[in-house]
Amino acid sequence: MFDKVWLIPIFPIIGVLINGLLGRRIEEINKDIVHWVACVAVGLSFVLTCVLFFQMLGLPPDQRLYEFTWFDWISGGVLHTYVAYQIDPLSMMMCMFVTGVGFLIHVYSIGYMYHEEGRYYRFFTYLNLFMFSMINLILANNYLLLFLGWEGVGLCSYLLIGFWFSEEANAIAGKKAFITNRVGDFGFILGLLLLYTQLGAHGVWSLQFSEVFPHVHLLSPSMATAICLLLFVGCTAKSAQIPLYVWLPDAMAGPTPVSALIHAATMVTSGVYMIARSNILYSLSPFAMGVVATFGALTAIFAASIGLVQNDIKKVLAYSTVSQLGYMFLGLGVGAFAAGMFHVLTHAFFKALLFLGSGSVIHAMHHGLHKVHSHADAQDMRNMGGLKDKTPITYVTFLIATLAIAGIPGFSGFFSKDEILWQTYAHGHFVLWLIGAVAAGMTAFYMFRLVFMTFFNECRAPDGAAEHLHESPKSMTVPLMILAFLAAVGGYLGVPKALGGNNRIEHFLEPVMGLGPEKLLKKAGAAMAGGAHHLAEAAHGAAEHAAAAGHAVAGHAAAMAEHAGAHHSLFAEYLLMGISVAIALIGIFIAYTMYIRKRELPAKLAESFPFLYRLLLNKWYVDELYELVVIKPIHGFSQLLWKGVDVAIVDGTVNGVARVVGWFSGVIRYLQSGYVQSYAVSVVLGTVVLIIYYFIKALS
Amino acid sequence: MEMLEFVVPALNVKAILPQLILSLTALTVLLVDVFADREAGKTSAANGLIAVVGVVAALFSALLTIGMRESAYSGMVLADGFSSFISVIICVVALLTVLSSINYQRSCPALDSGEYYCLLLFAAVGMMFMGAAGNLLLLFLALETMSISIYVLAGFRSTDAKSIESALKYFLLGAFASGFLLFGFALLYGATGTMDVVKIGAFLTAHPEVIHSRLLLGGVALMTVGFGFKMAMFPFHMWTPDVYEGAPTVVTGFMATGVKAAAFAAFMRVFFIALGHLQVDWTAIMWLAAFLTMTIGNVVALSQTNIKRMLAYSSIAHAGYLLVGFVAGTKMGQAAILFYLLSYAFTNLGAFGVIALLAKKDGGEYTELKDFAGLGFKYPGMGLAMAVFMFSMAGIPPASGFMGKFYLFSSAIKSGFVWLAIFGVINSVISLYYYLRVTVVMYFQEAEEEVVMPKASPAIVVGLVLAALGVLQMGILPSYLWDLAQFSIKTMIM
Amino acid sequence: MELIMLLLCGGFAIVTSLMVIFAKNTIHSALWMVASFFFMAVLYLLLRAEFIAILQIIVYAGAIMMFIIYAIMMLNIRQEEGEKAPVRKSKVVGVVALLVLFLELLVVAVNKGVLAMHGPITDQLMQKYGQIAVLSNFLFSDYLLAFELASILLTAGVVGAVVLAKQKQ
Amino acid sequence: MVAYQNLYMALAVVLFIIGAIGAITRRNAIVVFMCIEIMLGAVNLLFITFSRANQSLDGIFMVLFVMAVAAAEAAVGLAIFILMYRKKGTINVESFNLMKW
Repeated sequence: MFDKVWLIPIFPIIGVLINGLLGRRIEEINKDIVHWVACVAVGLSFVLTCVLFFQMLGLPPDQRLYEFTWFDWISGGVLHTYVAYQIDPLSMMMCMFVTGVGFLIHVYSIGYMYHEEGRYYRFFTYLNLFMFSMINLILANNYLLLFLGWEGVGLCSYLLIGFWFSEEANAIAGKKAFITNRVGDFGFILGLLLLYTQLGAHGVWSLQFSEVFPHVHLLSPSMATAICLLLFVGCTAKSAQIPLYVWLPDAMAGPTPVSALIHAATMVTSGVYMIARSNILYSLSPFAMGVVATFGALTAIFAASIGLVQNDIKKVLAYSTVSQLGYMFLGLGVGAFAAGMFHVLTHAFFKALLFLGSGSVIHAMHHGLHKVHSHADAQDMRNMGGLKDKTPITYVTFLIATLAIAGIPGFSGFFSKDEILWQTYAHGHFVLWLIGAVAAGMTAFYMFRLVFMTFFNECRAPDGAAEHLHESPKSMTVPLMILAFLAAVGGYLGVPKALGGNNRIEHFLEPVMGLGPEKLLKKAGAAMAGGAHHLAEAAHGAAEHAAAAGHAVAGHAAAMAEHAGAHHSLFAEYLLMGISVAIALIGIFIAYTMYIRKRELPAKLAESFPFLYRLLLNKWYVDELYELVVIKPIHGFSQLLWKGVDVAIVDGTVNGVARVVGWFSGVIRYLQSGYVQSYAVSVVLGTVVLIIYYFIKALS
Repeated sequence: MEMLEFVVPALNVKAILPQLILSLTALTVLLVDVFADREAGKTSAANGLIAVVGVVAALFSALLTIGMRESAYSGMVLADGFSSFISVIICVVALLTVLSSINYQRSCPALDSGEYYCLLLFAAVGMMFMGAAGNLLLLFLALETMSISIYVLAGFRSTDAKSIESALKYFLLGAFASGFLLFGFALLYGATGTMDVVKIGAFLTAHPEVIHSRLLLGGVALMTVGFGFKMAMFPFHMWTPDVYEGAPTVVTGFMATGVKAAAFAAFMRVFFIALGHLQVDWTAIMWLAAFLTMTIGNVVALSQTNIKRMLAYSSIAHAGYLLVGFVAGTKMGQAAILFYLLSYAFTNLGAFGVIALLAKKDGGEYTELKDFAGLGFKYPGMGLAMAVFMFSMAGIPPASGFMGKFYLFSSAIKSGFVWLAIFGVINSVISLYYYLRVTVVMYFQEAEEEVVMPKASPAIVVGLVLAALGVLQMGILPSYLWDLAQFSIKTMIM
Repeated sequence: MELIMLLLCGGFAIVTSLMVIFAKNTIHSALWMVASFFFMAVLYLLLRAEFIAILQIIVYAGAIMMFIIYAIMMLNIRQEEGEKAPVRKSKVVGVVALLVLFLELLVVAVNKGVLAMHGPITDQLMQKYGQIAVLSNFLFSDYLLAFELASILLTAGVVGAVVLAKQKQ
Repeated sequence: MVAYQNLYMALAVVLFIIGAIGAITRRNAIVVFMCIEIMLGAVNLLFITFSRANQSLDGIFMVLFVMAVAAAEAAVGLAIFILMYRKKGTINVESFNLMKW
């Protein structure tokens, strides 16, 4: 059965082909066929994934790895890359919820996008293409195929953000996402190249996981660090971490199901997945791990602080996504890979739910405002309020998701977030823990602020639009309910030991990572043995490298073992749990006070701390900072040097690098004078230089 | 006086079969056109169809000759895997060009003549001989056959000032550069006493002291100039944008792909087979040339508003990428060049084919970027095709450009030129900007004036589909052609 | 004797070539060019390439130059236009670069004792059979393919010239 | 060996450079073309010198074919010059400057 794994990506691509090539015709005949094709395709993938998943569960843990080689893809010299898929706990878990959540969002999109005329098929084509790429990213058994998926999801994201491209802001947001991601991809490619050549220097010319990971200990520590950091640059773009997170909030310009699927539940977690997948590599570099953890924690609190004051419902959720992704990286960075992945899972449920819920709210608001011909912003929470009674299902499901993200005990977010915070503390990162805990309080505050502003109090919609607000269609509410169920109970998959559970997720993922201290030591021992084997063959220089790597592994393992000593103090764990719950409750309480009880308070606060308020409202002025530090100086410089001619360079985009290059380009092309004899002169000059070069070469 | 005995030469037809077929087709087209009876104001696809038949036959014969490894006509022609692969590339180039010409000639009746297709095929014959030449003499003749045909093709819209200017510039500079190339050949001949590529290699192996003689080094430098000119290598690239912009669009595509492929083939044959011993000497300067060529091409392309001119600069950049494979210098690097040339042929001819679709009724062309605004949704097939080709040029998977760059850069890395590979990657990131701009304009901008595409003939539809399939095939399942490219390099006659 | 002829004809070739560049009148340039080709032909004779010398006069000085002069007459271009236009800087750069190139090429070309392979023809063979017999023999055996390709080249040239120059409505 | 081989070669270099100077300075397209012919002539001289020095036929044949190429180039080139003249009434290469940058 496992060798049918190639069917999983095949279904969505068939959907792409049908809708992409014939969609226009199909849509003219019958719109319903379009979404049937798309949903069935993803549904089939999901079902097949489930079948494989349960089949895998039937195997003993140490046999849960199956590699399926579909066909020979690229073979160049010593490099052989195949289109090959890997079935193991990590990929199957990820694939399960990606196809599952993806399926639900496909269904939801039927209701949300049905009124799109003439572009309906395109939307579903993009969604299916996205599923195809994402599945490739997850199931790939080598970095190259992973990278193909990585680029593919980026492309789909770009297409979908700009889906309503007739508004310029959306097109610009799409462009911003694409360019920011390319910056990250650049780092990623460099990382891959470095990994490939460095391992190649040790005779391992491969990018296949099962070839790479058993040999990464051959890398020198500094090389491992460089590779890890470069790969992490890719993650900061794709998974929206400081400093490349800027595209994600703007990406909310896309349709809401897209925000839910791509920019919350699945694509943005691919960076987390990649690092979890490469955990053995990352374990070699404590420094890189530290960087990951620090950036994660900083992103978590930074984005949360911006979320405190946003008024656009989707912007709040966007910043909350950035913040939650920060948590995941925090988990990864402190070595709790399983906890990070656990949070990916629970986050997928509740964040998809939040987005779909907000989509349902926006849908309702749109209808209401449309009825009374109001041009008020359907996404602005200041226009909402009192929706509790108009859209009851949305309200209840939304509340469940909010409780989950706020970390209220019993809901999924609690277990995963707490596991991350506890592991952070247990590994001795007190400051990071503190940052995480404070960010948790902020999360609770802004999420409840959102709930209170949207669903409670009186309705603030203008011109009597309130009467026209009503619940969304079935195809939208049913996915909400399913996701609400998952968001509520999803956490029980991984109840920690301290609460009487057995940390099932961690055990499940153990064959892939779960590099617990003891295991790591054992592996390090094996690595040293492997290194010794190499020693026998390799020259002295290489031997030193291997020894150094061995030392680093051993040292890190020892440090981890030391921290794990604290693992058994149950008391500390309970205490921390209590503290974080208390912080969350305080956050909720403040929100309650400010937005239900004393509703004049927010305005007052904003008045008394105008600076802080403006700072947060304007997102710490990061976009402006980029504008000021990167774009403005370059722009001014080019203006100074080359006045009036720069119209031709860049069509007013916010890309600073492009401006510099464009200026440079203008100068060079000035040499292109159009006179044929000037060109002949350049030929002569080239000749003169070439001959001189060869003379010098011959003399030396 | 006694007579010298005349030895009847062995006529090895198989070794030059594709060239022979194309030459005969060219003459057929020329003859048939004389008797063609045209209705006033109508164009005829007959010439094009004859050319298509000939090119397809040549393509099959080129595929048939894969696996041959013999030198024919006293070493003038080396029929080996390398020349077969080049012939295949040239056939693909010629086929796609003819297919788009059949459509293009509707709006530009000047091209509807036997002479046009005849010269096109003659140029292709010259290109193929450049790939197969085992002797500098034949190489020079082949190069001039190609060049003279293309001087004329560039000026084919003989009432258009730009077209004339294009022909003029190409002609004068081409002849000028030929002078340098010939001077280089002469010095090489003086230093080694032969013009046979294989014999030069053998001579230098036997006499290492000649390798660093001034005569030989001067020859190498001057030949680099001559070949560099045809390849559009910095600083001999200056003619490219002007000539490409002015030539009829279909001819531009032909030049950008065919001339480049043939020039690289000849360059590789001479430098790796005859002058392989100098590899350590040329590495540094070619490194610099590769870097500057791709950087300047990309950077200047950024500020272009005319799409043909932009693609001209981009073709300079692609020459830079190809030189990366040359700098790597290994078998893998050489195979990567072949692979990239084929990929580039599909991609670039596809792109120019799309541009050629938009001919004006009065014979003019829409070539400004803004003319393409909003066309993506208006003509979805065209928009999709253009997007595929642009993505391929930018090197985004799964298009062939990605695989091509992957092979080129990894060959460079494997030979230790990590920095060159990094600059290559940076360059492809820069290039993304202007390639993407084309799709952005096509899909996300409103048209300023109504641009109407005349109905496309079936020929160009077939051509564009073939090109797109080629791009995707090479991008998604590159193994087969990659193996073939490697095989071609391995079976090169040393 | 050979040296005197060489110096004399070489000197004249240089002077006439310079006159091609410096003559104001295009027709004069062309005529100086014809003269230059004659001196070149003498040099070929000195190098015992009689056949090429004859060709030089028939093909170059005879056919090609007549062709050029005919074109000049037809277009009625006597004087170079735009004489008053300022000399562009790139030309100055170019001339300087060419002078450097001149030195470089002198260093390249003027050296002794290059050891190259010999063959396939010796002076004895030429003496024995006559140059034209030897050349034609080889032209149709070893160089047959080149000969055929040259025919394609010339066809392309003729077709091209016709197609470009024919008057279109 | 050829007597005075270096003199011949130096002469070829001088003629080549003279041709090149003419080609990049003169404005009249026909004169430019003639200057390029001088360059080719210089190369021919070089080929014949080497042909004799190396006692090989390749050089002589090369000259033969260079002449054929020169003839074809002359035909095409003059056709282009006639086109130029028809379009603009001049064959000054500097007045053909539509495309740049």
